[in-house]
Amino acid sequence: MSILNTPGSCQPPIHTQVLIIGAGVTGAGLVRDLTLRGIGCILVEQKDLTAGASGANHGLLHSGARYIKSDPASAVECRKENHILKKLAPHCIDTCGGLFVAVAGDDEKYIADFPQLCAQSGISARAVDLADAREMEPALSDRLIAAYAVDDAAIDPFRLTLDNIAQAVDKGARFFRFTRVTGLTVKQSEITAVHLVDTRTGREYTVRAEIVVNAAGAWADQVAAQAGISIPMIYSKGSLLVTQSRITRRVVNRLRLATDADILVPGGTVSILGTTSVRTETPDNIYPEIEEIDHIIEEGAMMIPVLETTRYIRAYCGVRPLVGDANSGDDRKVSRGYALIDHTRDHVDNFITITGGKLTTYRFMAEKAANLVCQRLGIDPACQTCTEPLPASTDGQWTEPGLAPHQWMKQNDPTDLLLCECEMVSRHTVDQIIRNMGRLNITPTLEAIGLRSRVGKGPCQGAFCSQRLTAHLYDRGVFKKNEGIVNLHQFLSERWRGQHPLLWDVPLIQAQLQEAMHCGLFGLELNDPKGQPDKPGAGGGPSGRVNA
Amino acid sequence: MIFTISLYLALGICVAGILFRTQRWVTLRIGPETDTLTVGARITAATGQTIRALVSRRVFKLIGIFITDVLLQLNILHQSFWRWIMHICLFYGMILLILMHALDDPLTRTFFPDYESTLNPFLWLRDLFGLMVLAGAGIAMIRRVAGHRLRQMTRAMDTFTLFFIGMVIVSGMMLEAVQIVSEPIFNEMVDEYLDEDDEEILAPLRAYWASQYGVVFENPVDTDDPAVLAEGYETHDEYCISCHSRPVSAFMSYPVARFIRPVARRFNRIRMDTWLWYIHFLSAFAALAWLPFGKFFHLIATPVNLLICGSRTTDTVSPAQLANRRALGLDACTHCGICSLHCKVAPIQLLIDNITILPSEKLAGFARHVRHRHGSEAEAALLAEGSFICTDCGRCTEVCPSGIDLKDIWQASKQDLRRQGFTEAHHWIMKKPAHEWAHLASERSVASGPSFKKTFPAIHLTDRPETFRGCIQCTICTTVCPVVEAADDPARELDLTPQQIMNLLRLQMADDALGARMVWNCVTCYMCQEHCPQGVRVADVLYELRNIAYRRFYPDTVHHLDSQSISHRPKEEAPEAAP
Amino acid sequence: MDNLPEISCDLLVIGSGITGMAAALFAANLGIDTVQVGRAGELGFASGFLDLLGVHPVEDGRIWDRPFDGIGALVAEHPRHPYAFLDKKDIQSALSGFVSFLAAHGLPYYTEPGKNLAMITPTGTLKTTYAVPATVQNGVRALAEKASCLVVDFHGLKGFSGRQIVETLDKTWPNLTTRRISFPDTSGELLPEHMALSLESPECRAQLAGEIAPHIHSAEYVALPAILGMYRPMAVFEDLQKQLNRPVFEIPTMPPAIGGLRIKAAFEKALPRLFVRTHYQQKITAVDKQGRNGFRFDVGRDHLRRVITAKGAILASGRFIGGGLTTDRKSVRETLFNLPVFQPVTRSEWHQKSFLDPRGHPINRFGITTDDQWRPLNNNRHPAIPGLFAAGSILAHQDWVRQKCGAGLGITTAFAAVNAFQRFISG
Amino acid sequence: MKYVYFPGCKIPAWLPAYDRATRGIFKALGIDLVDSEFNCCGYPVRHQHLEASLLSSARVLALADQIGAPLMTPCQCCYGNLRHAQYWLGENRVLRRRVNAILRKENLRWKPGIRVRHLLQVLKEDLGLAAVATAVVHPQKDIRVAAHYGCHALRPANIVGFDDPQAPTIFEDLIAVTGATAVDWPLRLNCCGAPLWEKNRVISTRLMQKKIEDADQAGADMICTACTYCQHQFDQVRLETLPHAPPIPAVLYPQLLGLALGIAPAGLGMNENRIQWTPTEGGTP
Repeated sequence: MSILNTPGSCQPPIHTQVLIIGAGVTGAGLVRDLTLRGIGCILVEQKDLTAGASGANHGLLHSGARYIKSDPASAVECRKENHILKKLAPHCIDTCGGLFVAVAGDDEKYIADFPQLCAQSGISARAVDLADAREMEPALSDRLIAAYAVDDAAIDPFRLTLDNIAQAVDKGARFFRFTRVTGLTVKQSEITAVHLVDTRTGREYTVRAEIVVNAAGAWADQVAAQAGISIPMIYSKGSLLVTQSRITRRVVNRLRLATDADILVPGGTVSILGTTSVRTETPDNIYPEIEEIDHIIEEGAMMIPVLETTRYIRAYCGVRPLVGDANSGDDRKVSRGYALIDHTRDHVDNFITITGGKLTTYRFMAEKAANLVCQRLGIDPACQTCTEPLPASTDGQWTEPGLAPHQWMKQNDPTDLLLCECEMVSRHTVDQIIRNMGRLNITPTLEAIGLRSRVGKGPCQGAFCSQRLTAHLYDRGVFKKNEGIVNLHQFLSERWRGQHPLLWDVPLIQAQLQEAMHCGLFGLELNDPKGQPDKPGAGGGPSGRVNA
Repeated sequence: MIFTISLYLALGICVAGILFRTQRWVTLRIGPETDTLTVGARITAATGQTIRALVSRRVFKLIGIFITDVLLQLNILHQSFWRWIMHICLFYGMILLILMHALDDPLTRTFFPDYESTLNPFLWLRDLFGLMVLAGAGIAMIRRVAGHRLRQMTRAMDTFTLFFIGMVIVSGMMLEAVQIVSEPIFNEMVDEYLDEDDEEILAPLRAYWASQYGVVFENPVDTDDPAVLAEGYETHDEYCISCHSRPVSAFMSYPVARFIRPVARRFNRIRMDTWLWYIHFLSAFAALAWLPFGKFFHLIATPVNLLICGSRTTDTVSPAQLANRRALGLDACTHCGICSLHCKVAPIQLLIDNITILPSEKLAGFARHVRHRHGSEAEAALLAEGSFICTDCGRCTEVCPSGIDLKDIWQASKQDLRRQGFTEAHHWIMKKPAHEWAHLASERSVASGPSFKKTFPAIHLTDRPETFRGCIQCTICTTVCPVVEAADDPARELDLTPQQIMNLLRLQMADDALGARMVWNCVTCYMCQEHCPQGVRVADVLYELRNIAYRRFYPDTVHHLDSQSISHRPKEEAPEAAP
Repeated sequence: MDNLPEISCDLLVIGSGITGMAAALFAANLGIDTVQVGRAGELGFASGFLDLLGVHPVEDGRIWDRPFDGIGALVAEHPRHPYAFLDKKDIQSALSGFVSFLAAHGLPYYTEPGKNLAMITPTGTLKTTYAVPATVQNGVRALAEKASCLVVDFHGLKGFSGRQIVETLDKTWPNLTTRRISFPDTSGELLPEHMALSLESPECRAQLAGEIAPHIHSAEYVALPAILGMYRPMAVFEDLQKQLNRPVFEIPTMPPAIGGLRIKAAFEKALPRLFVRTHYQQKITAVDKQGRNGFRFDVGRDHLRRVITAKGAILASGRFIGGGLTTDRKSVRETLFNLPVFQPVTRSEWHQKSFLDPRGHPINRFGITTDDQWRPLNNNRHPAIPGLFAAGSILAHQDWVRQKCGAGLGITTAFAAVNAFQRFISG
Repeated sequence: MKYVYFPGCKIPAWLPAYDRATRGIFKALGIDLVDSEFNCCGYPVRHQHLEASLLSSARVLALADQIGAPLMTPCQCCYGNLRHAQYWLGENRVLRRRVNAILRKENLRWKPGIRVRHLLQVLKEDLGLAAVATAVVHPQKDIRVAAHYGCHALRPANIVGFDDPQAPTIFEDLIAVTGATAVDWPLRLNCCGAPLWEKNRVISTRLMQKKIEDADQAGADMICTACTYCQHQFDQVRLETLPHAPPIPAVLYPQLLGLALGIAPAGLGMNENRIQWTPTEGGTP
């Protein structure tokens, strides 16, 4: 029995206890939390997993030290969750540790206060001798003036989300992808029906739920608006850069009051540098802008000089959903804490919004939201996610850098050709991903395969692997007719979003080669397949993926 | 009594030892072509060769070689004048001392009936020969201490040998000096030859001997009175002079005697001469007994070798003769170090800390390896590393003063080492898949090869992101690679293509590439590097990966692995021998 | 410094892509004493098709069947396009000179006078081009006829799927079938160049023909990826046709493809025989402009340095891949003479936000501007350096990728620049 | 003209004919060769320890520098390694310091600027084709020669600086001077397989076989080499491993030139070549 089947049209309404809107890490955490408490759930997502901020952040498991001054409450939450997640979801985490470093010219007072502020939040920060710090991380600037070691770690948000959902689905929850909420019917202070559409097939259907949870992240206000409720939100865009090689072993934070471009987080074989904070009008159609990128590099290079000359592979950005007053000046001053809203206050009794917050505290947010759901349902089962380890699913494993080549080399099967040379993803690996997707009834597009593997995430950004993979998918009978062209268009366009701000020096040469091949020889630009479901630039959602 | 017993004991050991060592010349097997030879065949070959040489015209050539290379040692003179002086001094000093002094009764007296050890020219000749030996040993010592290379090669055996020689000579000289000043010996002689108690006669004789012969008497003797001295001379002339030249001729020990005068009385009292006599003959006999076992054996082996190999002719050598020559060659080495001083790969040893790269040390190591087949594997692995660095240039053979055909021994020893599983890295590396090497590499992240100095290489490309920064994934490096092209199935035969290796390194997975057969099958033609549009140093990186693998795995790993997972390679499976 | 080995010549051609090769060829044909310097060229990435003009205006994606009409329309609208400085006669002599040279070196080309050709690509799209290698000619015909055709692909050759071609061309060319076979004597991964080298051996061809023959059935044509020989393609091609008893053609593969490598090999072999002194894979490290007397170039580095003195130079160093232009975060630079590069002020104007934006990316139209004598201009719009000429993709105001005019641009501007140089030295 | 002669390890022991032929033609052309005792160039140990290899080369270069004439080697592997050493020592300060610290113990010092020449460069560039041509007394007409370039002298060009790595002409020019005809053969720049001989005989042999067949297809009478290893591969190794390959002999360039200069074949060690070259009618004097 497949509980994941996208329901067809003309079906009677589907009944469930809780409907969760948005499969970011918060929605994923919530569906798991509720399912483990024995509550029936449906999770719907307008695109694919982690399409919003969950997929476009640093992948940093905060020690909390970043928020000691601006948001001590968050700092404490981070510290606690950091501890819990390292214990319960170790397969998603690289416990690389972290450093806070200051360079000449940084705020001396803040540096002086740092140890004490950490202590106040119970965060362990150990002073490191400057020479030792440079030995630990040779890439650090020689203008270093202070260094502290903290318990930061790197976390794979995609895998985390996937594994949360996988366990929930395993225990009976249902998950619909590419399913958008088109309307909320509110009768007598209750949402009586949630109207949904499958964006790929256009089929419409309805869900009746006892409680509806809006976990749509940056799109939370748009969802709430359909129930006639307004949530004041600020969209704060943050852009990040991915380097070609891993620059540091540890997370490196700038020891100063949180601002732009002060964190470098290792992501397997790469490093991720960010971020910025730029106010945008909508969470859709956002791009990492060139000025942001240059600003990030210049700031980052003060801490780690090689960032000025290193080769960048990709840029991406996400929108932080901040609930607060849009008129305040600096978005960084708006709390990064989460917002849990019981819409009883807006006279809709079975509607809850959970948004904001940060990756590190996703579980905690889910727990709080689940508590509220239980309270509304009038039951009181205990939360399991604070003690129950997160099981590793096989669905997410191929996003781990280096795993595919390891497996490939171990199997040493001469017929197993590499389709993606940069990240060394082989035919067998792709076939396995396709099989998994088939099992979950997901259409295997280039983009979907890219999301579930490292395909297209290396230096060529899909220039070569896209055609190799397309040819292979035809051979496998996955693609028919002109689906290959459609997929090449989508995939290359999606990759381009993260490439275009970084095109100078070698990446520009790479991009020129890509254009010479796909336009010069294949003439892709002249073969625009009409009626593609997801035109580049259209539809919502930030562009990138964290482990791009 | 002690003298006789120890003499015969020493002689016995010496003869037995010589027999033991010479039998090895026909029993040790070196090189694959000697595998099937029986000892009988080899003895036959040896005797046959000897007889043929002696009854043919070749005997004249042998005589010629004996004169030029054994007697005159012109081959050493070609190398270095000082070395020749040193060796001539040692060789002739020692030989002549043995003939004239040690074998005085059977030999010298036969040819010179009036021989007396205390008479000239024998007296000063003995000192002269002693001086020659000492001078030779001194030069040898200085050379070994002053020359950086030689000092490095000098082993305990060399120092010990020089020490032994020194001990015999110095004890002899001391003995002579003590005898010169000895009153007891004077008295014994007087008792024996004068048989006179008359103080009137003895006192002047004492005075004369005290003044002219340096004897030191317990009671002061007046040597100032010319009349008394003249009187003493008369007695001397009558009884002593026929056997005693003046000790001044003993130009080595007489000064010593003068020097020890202040303590002479004490020496006389404790009969120092007796002690020294024991020390002298015992050390000489010990040297005799030790002769077959130490460096002295070259006294026998080297001339034999020179005569056999020196008569090298163009006609082909039978396998049995070859086998005998190789075994003899191991013994004929005097460990003089000449080969190492001329070895063309010697500079490599300055950075790869493996002394067996140097031929003299390699020969010694190989001799040990051959004799103790079950010696330490680590030692054998080091020996293999040293052996395979050799370029077979043959320079060592050209310069060897002992005439050892070293180049031939190297070729044979390399084949033997290979057959025993001590192969070049590329052979054993390719026996395991790359991912198993990766696993092993992850266990040993630092240099573990014992012979590598633990310095960080000055040039390193693989661990720098800049090396791969320019790569645009175009596959040109693989496309132009002749090895990939020549492979019927690149993945099966090579594991990875050049481009894939570059990508692994970019992904910081160098360990996974170390054992890839592509790395070890690179022909170093530099096509990849030359054609790379982005200037990635592909071939240099492949070179470096092999360097790293050597640092990580070589030379002990192969056996470490054997004990763990690979079954010990049977001989049949050994890689083919090099041409 | 002054006793460096010195090479002197009349003309230095800088670049070894298609433009550099063409320039060296045309110069040699005119008897000009020529030296050529270039790094591993872009030719390795070329398909071997020679485009002249395929599309104009790019934003409309209008494809021209008659390239000269297209050029006419193009230069009318874009008077600064390099084609605007050329007349039809020059274009034709340049192309025919180039093509006949290749034919003489074993690489005949097929053109239809005055017309563009259409040919299929491995993605199943159609490509408009001006000249195709003779080994591709039958494909043009087969496509035009929609004849029944067997597309052969190989186990182990990545990025080339007969099925992809057949499925994608489903509507345009329904008579396609495909069959996957093993390449003789090999397994595992295959690379086009290695296959091409193998096919130079008659035994390998016979085996391949034996593999293909049972699958032909009623197909009138047989299509293969471009693997039919590296150095003797016509012999391989003709032999295979004979053995299969069908017209055969090649479909280009993903780069690095054989088509470009064959051109590269032909030039590398032929140019030294035409007395062009080549210095491939050397980098020019410094240029000294000695006024009217010409140039002094430092080539190579350290102990390998040598000096080339030339009366004039043709800059055919290409764009970013070729290394003629380079970029940092702020701007585009010309690498050798530091010539002014036509470009906007900020990087945000370099690229469109969509990769396949029909307008094309503005950066592709940056480059060196010249006068009608191909002399690069300085900021005052005067010739920047006497004796210096520019040709090929480094020129501004063109988008060769989108306009499908790469080879044509290179060959014709090289031709014109060589002529301009000739006029320059003969006073 | 005067050169320090560096034959490397292999020529004296394995290929004395190369030594004889080289000395023969240099004498005939009036170029002096200075002999000296050198160590190995370090090429064989480069797989194992790059620095040890470069140290060896540096020592050779320093010794040559003391003699004070440019160094000439007939071996392309030695040439390549010496050139690599010059490049890396010039490039890398740490390496230079380490190497010179070791050499100082022998009162030696590596300095940039020591000229390293291969035999072919000496003939074509230093002496000049014209000078060689005037010395030719017996042009080797009607011989079709496949010039085998050899990898280690040719690539990477930015380090070895031998000739154009993709379109070299030096060897063909020097063959033309002898009166012989250089044939076109596509694989002329490819590897002979020698570096893999002791490592992977299958691939090594395949590489060699391809070249021999290619030369045969091009109608060559002989493969001409200018490298110790290549000659050994095409001569002795080929005879042992590919007895059925086309019977093309391998001849060392100085042997070919020597014949043209009127030196007797025995004086060029031609009789030592394992695969004897029988000149066609009118080929040799």
